[in-house]
Amino acid sequence: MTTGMTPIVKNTARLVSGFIAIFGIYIAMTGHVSPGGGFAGGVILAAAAVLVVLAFGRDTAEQIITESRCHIYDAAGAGLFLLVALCGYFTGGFFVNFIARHSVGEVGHLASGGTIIVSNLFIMVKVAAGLAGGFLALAAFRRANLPDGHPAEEL
Amino acid sequence: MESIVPLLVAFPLGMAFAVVAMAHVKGLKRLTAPLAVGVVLANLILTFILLGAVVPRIFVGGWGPDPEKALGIEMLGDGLSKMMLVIINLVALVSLIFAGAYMRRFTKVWLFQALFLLMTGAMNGVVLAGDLFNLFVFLEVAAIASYALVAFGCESEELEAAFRYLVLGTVGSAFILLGVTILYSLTGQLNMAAVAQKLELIGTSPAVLLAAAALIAGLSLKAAMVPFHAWLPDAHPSAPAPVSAMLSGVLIKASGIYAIARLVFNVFGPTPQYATILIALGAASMVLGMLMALGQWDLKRLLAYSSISQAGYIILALGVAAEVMSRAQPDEAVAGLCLFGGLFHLFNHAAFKGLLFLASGSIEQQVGTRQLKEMGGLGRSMRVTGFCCRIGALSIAGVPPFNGFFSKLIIIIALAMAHQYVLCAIAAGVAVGTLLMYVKVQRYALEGPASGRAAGATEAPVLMCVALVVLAAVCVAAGVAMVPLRDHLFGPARDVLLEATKALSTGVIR
Amino acid sequence: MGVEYLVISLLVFMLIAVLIAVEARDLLSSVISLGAGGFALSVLFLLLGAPDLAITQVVVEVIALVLLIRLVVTRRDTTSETPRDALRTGLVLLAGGVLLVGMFFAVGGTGALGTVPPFGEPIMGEADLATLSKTPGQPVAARYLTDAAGQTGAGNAVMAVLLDFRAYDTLGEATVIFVSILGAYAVLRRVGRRGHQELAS
Amino acid sequence: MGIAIYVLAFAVLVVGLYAVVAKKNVVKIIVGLLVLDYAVNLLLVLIGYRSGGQAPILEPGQTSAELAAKAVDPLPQAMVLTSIVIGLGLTALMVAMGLRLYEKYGTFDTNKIRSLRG
Repeated sequence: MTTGMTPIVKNTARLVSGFIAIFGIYIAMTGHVSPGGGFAGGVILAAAAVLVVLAFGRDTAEQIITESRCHIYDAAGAGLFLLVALCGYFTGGFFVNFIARHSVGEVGHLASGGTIIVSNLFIMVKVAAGLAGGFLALAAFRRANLPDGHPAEEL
Repeated sequence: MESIVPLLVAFPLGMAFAVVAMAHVKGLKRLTAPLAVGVVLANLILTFILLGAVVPRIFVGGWGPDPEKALGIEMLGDGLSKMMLVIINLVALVSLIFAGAYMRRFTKVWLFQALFLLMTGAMNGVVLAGDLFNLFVFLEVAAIASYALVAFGCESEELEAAFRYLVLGTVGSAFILLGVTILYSLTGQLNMAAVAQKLELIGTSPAVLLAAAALIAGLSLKAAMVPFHAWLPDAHPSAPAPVSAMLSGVLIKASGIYAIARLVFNVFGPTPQYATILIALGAASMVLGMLMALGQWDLKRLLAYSSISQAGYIILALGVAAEVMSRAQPDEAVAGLCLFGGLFHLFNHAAFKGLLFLASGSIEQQVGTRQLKEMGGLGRSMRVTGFCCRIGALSIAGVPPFNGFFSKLIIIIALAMAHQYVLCAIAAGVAVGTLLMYVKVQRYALEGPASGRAAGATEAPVLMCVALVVLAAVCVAAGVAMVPLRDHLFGPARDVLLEATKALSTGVIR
Repeated sequence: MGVEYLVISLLVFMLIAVLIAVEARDLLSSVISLGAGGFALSVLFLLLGAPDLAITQVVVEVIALVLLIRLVVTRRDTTSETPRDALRTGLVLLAGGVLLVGMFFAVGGTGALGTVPPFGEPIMGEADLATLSKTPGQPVAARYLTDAAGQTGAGNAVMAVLLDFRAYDTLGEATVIFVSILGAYAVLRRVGRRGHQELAS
Repeated sequence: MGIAIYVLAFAVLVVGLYAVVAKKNVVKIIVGLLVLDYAVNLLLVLIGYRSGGQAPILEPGQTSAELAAKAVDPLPQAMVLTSIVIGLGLTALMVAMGLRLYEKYGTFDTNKIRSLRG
């Protein structure tokens, strides 16, 4: 139905979206040593997906980002985050940071903070998939019966 | 034993994630409904295991309770929380069984199951929270799930009701967060026990009162106390019947009344100011809810207004208990009786209002209408549903020997013993009004000639009848087994409230 | 003290932006003004020592704006406003706001203890850093700062709080996003429930 | 000076409340709820601010004790992060509801929406 925007926009989006996605992953991965974190990273990743959907149109974008895939990644991210929390049961209780109890690592380096980096990545997957899927669902929504002959909207 | 407590929240949430993933895998899709029922059943069993145990203070993540590490979020496993857990998981289980047959009319039922599990898990989280901000977070999860569930039918009426519910609910949440903010800036703590200890030093300064006012206003919006009730008469009837049963039976209690009781008694401490606010809210809700319900001809709207009125009873009992406890010479026996009456009524209302909403759902499905005037003779054509509906109506109307009679009697006696004769008269008058209201339901729905659509009505599917029978049995059993229930379920809960601000910090160092 | 003036001017900008957002006749300009307010908020977060929040607020604002524009674009506004009612409500709310601020600043209880601490001197500052882990009842935030690096290994104290000390809250937070996206799916279903006749057939 | 900052934050809160209570337009109500959200988040950060404070992130070579003496309060920031995310989720749900309401009623006017219902 929608074919997306002009070639200029498409090419720019093709170039930029990858960088945005990498930036999102970077923000999520370094959350424990610098500002950022899983939520910000996830939202940035979702913004990359939104850019692709807007530039190429929903139908083209759905070849990569489908709603059902988003659902599965959304649930998997949330479930894995919970799994990290449940793993704490082996070393004392719910949400025990079992790696940091063993060794906190060198503060300021990437390998520090125990489960924080893992949790951040899972949250990133969850938030990115959730928001991208939610945006797709909203973009897919079109009015069935237009009140007084509005033109069908384009997005 | 304390290691089960976090599971009560984590398990339903995790399984809700699993339900969503399963819905996209071929072959697993039909397993979501049994899974959801199994999860809630497991939760109920865990709750009963917990009921017999003494739970020490639990800190998530191992950050506590010794003062060297006391940094984490506390979870409460005391009598009050256990009582609420029993109510939540019992009604949730019955509603889910009922939904197995009822939700066939709806599309994408797995969404319903996932949202329902998330709401149940979040409500467990609310009643287990021992930390102000954690309480807010789980209130939000439960509230957002309930907005979506109210709109689940996706028709105009549902959407409009859900939108109004969402707007008022979000304003309530903003006020709750504002209250938490002010309390944090005053005390530097979020842990309820630590905040309570700090507040005892501070007393009631204007800033504390502002925080309390913001919290009570926000939570009253969630509990639909008059004058914050505008959303409830639209939202509860619009939802699918199992969701209405959950909202009226449990959600307004877990995220409204329970949270008010916990904060007023255990964090702020019962003082005359808070007692007056609670009494005013409770009395207004009782009277106005009853008056508006009397004029309704739509069965589900009548039940919704009646929920406001019955919730008013509970808040009134809590308010009078707070007033008695704030006197110069507090009379523990009278306050205890008030609290017992209020908590017993909370349990009873969950049982019979859940039952009545589910019964109204099966009537609506079989007859095709919610208008009382278009029904009639259902006691004959739908025997099981009619019989259970009659038990529910008799219970809520306060006819002996059902449970509603005892809880209302206890509240009225306790009000008299507290020398609150005006309130006592109001409570008795509202009880009479409630009786009239349910005589009307009996007269028009169950008795009389079957006219129009009601003539062809047949009995509801087996699963729906099973759910109704279970709740009807609970109603009868709670009336008969009042004394053992008091000793094992309501007694510990009452003691938590009676201990006021000392309750949360017993055995604590921080 | 330069920060405070910057904060005040940004707050004034934000107030004007949200006022335009609330009062604009055109829905699209209303939504865009709201976005301006949101970006002012993220700069405020940056000034107030909260870079994590600034990043999150910016990206969240972008997504929220896209969603809101999706809502208003091509949809006509046909609202009938009654200015007099709005004025009355506004006056009542203004009185309420004055009461709110009054109680917020009122001095009472046992002296300074019951009063909200003034701007720039958070309750955390009362903590005695030397005796922090031994004396109970001190503001818990100071412990988060001193213990974050040593106990969890995270240099960013906010992340240490969010994903270790108070990770249980974050589970709730992740669940909120999950619930609301599921809710949006549920609301956007083309057909929610079927009528009685369709069920019978 | 500090008082002016708090008063302005409360003013934003009142503007949000005003939009929710007085406006009769679905979009304006959503805008009002988001403004309310901004105001509460801002208040939370304001109560944790320390004059001349540093962000609660350990700089290279800094010890934890030095950080604790200088940094702003990290706990309200963690709370606001949660609150922002809740706000985003609510926005998605509200936009979905707004789209459906417009589809069903052909208007954003809550007065007309109410009078149209059967």
